Amino acid sequence: MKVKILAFGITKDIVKNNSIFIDLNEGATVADLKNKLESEFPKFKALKSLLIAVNEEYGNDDLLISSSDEIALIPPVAGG
Amino acid sequence: MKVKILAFGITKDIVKNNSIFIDLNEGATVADLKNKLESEFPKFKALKSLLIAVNEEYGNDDLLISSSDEIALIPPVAGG
Amino acid sequence: MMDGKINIILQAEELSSDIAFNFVADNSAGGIVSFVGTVRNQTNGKKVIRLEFEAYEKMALSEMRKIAEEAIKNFDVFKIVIHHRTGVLQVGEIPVVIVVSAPHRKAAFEACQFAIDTLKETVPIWKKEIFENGEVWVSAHP
Amino acid sequence: MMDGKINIILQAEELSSDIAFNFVADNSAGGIVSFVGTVRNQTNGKKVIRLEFEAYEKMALSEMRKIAEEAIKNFDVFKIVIHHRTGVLQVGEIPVVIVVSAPHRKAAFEACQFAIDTLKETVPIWKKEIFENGEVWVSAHP
Repeated sequence: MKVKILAFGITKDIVKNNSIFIDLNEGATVADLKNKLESEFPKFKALKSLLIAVNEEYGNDDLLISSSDEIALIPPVAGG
Repeated sequence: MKVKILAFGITKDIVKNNSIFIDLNEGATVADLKNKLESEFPKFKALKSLLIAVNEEYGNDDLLISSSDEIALIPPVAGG
Repeated sequence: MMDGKINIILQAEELSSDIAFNFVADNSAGGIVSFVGTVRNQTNGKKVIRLEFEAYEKMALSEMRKIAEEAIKNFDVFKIVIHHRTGVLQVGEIPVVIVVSAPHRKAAFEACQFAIDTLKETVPIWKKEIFENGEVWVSAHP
Repeated sequence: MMDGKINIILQAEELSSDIAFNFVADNSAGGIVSFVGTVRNQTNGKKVIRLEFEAYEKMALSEMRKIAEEAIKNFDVFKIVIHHRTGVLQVGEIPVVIVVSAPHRKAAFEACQFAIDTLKETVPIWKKEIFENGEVWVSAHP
């Protein structure tokens, strides 16, 4: 399945866009997505952290992803 | 010697004035003054605390008092 | 319910601390504690020209609301305001305002500190520092 | 010296938190923490009509200044404001405003809490609560 991924902060610079599409197997988890992203964009490995938001909530590694989810890359936050 | 004592807060109500004069022996200390005050105004004994300021600083019990000092009664403070 | 006790704003326009203080005012409150962030003119000795804040807006608002609800649940607090700016900020401008009212001051201090500490950990807002020669996403790298 | 870093006011007129915040503003400050006291409408369930604050003015000012100096000495703080009112205050009015700016927020929180805690212990200011039928000097008796 093809899933759309929103990019913010430094991840926007790394993927050179506000969003990208990634191909995932049915039944893929957040961990699978992270592995795929890190192999396509090795610069992600240099970040202090990279979390995945699924439908505007932080997603655990074992959370299942569906193609209708809103998925976003959350590099280290720095509000305030 | 006769010393003038400024009264604030509840001590003003107890001595029924903004200030009073107290007779003390030469060489009297803050502790002596407190004893004298408590015998003249027994209501002082019911306060949570009673400190004496000498020249706008809190005075220890053994501080000597002179008739030219500015002396004030400091019942429990409650600013803020 | 917690409506009326919580006020969350994320906006590109200047923040007003008057609006924030007015929201928490309450005749049964004994103390109000606020934290106001300001853009510093330097980081590690390097002169800062301006900051740029980017937010994942819907999620940032929901994480800010979670913090406010948790503050009310965990501390003895009346009302809490969390306001954050987005976009370009100059030195001295205000990216964040948090104001908490409570019957007693200790709870207000604790809740306010909890709110700003948690905001910096969980709310999806990113900050880019622009220096004279270069720029950096704050905290991105170890 | 500490002049220019400290602003102490004791006055019968209304306090302005704008003046307080403007004093501590500093382009090298990263955070500003404030405590604003407000007159509560009740004490232990009894309706409060108004408060009356009395101060031993010269000594109160010098004790307030000591607190500010100690805050600057003990915490990593840029500037500190301690403003207190005297006279008659109605419910909702502001008896005290403390504002602290610091490079880092932890120091600002610590210094602000230290200042209000110490003010309530050492500054010769007294508060009379006026109820519907009676009045009491706060904290006078055990």
